[in-house]
Amino acid sequence: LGTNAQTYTVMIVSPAVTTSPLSVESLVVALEREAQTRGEGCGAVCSFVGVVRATHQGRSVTYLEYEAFAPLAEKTFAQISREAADHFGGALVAIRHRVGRLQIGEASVIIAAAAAHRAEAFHACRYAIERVKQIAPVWKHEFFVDGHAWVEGAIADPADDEARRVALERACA
Amino acid sequence: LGTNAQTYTVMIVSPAVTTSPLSVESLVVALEREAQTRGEGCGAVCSFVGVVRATHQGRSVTYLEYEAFAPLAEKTFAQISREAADHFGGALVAIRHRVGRLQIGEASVIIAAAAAHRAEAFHACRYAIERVKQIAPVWKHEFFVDGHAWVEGAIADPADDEARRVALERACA
Amino acid sequence: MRVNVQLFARLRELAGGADWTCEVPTGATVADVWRAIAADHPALAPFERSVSCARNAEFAKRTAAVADGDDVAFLPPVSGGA
Amino acid sequence: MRVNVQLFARLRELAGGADWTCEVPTGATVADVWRAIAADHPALAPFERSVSCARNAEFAKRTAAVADGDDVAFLPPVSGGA
Repeated sequence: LGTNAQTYTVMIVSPAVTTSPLSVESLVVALEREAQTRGEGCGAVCSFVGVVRATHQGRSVTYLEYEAFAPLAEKTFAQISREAADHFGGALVAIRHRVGRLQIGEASVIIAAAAAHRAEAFHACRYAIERVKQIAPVWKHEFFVDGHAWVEGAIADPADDEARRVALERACA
Repeated sequence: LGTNAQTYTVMIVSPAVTTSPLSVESLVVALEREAQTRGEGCGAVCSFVGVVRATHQGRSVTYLEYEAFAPLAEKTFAQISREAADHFGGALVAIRHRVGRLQIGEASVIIAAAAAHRAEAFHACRYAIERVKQIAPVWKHEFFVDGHAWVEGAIADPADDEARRVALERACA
Repeated sequence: MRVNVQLFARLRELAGGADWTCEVPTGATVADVWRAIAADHPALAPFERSVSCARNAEFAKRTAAVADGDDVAFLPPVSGGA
Repeated sequence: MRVNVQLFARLRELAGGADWTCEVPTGATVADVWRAIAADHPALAPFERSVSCARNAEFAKRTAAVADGDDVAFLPPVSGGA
């Protein structure tokens, strides 16, 4: 299917890690165009937007800062896209993560997945966000009225087959 | 949760059935804003875009026309949004369907679902597209180089509990 | 009494138009309206088992009563959403 | 030999900076680089078991060998994507 080359074409439209506001429309349009260059194009695009919430574990959040190891994050997103294509019929997946200061209600991450059929598009998109949470070198720093805290989640290990199995299970259930 | 009133507020941003091109961004932004007016806002928005494909069952499609019974379609979309909210933790769901002539690669339907957590957002969005296919009074007319054909799928019956069960099963599996 | 009948998609094409009126007796149901319009347009008959019905832009059962001036719509199997 | 060390997020804060250099013997591994930077910055020690590692902007196992001039990065548990 030449999925890697196609994913790369999508990747160059905009940087995968950026301080600029994220646009789901431009990502969806880029994926649709890319899919058109393949044989019959995609019939379904599923997208996900992660939005900064006003509270975390009951504490009121003033704003957030995200930090990333950008060159590794870009490679990690490309790997996740390849995994999703392998699992879900060549689905085309693009991932963008914002860094820097974000206000409540702003998008921190957007993912779009294009596939011939809707089941693959939904599964590929969900799989991708699960994998981003597991292995992307990105950190969330929460600022409250009375302090701040780094959020520490998963120990990133892209080679961990068990984590990948969990992501697949969540994508398909 | 007052879900009905909130769904209505989203509905009035743009008509649910329209001859104009559909924008996933504006729907996602409208949902996010709406969610902000609730307590803690949404943390996840899942969206779906159905795209006109170049082929159908091996035949090459030149263009499509969609027809809808618009006043009933709007009520049906509102019912689907209420069902999704009931099943998936008050998720906020908006549905738009385009009618008239569509070219290959254009969006025929877009759905956005906002929820506190990503599982609910994905499930509510998938549930909504399954229900649209089951019960929305919308018809696809395919035009080929050498003829045309109406597509006839499900017999629309909003009160059919078995159809609703199938949609739930697909949303959650 | 007289009811307005709306046909969509392939039903509209088969009948040669979207909007019709039918005379039905007082106490008639949606099913009676279907029989009247199908009598006027025999090409509709094959949809007898697959048609969905609406009364005044709400889904309706075939057993629902209709009133003078009602809008009764008949819908072939649907195919939106993709 | 000398390697460049990059620290992120809470590790960066605990060490008081993102970019460091460490002297390690020829044949050293990523784990040896960690021990060197943690010796310089004892506040990093609690991350011994939870840190992920990269060499030249690729994920690396702790047993991976490093070469003179390599960039070695240490990553606390991640929290992107939401």
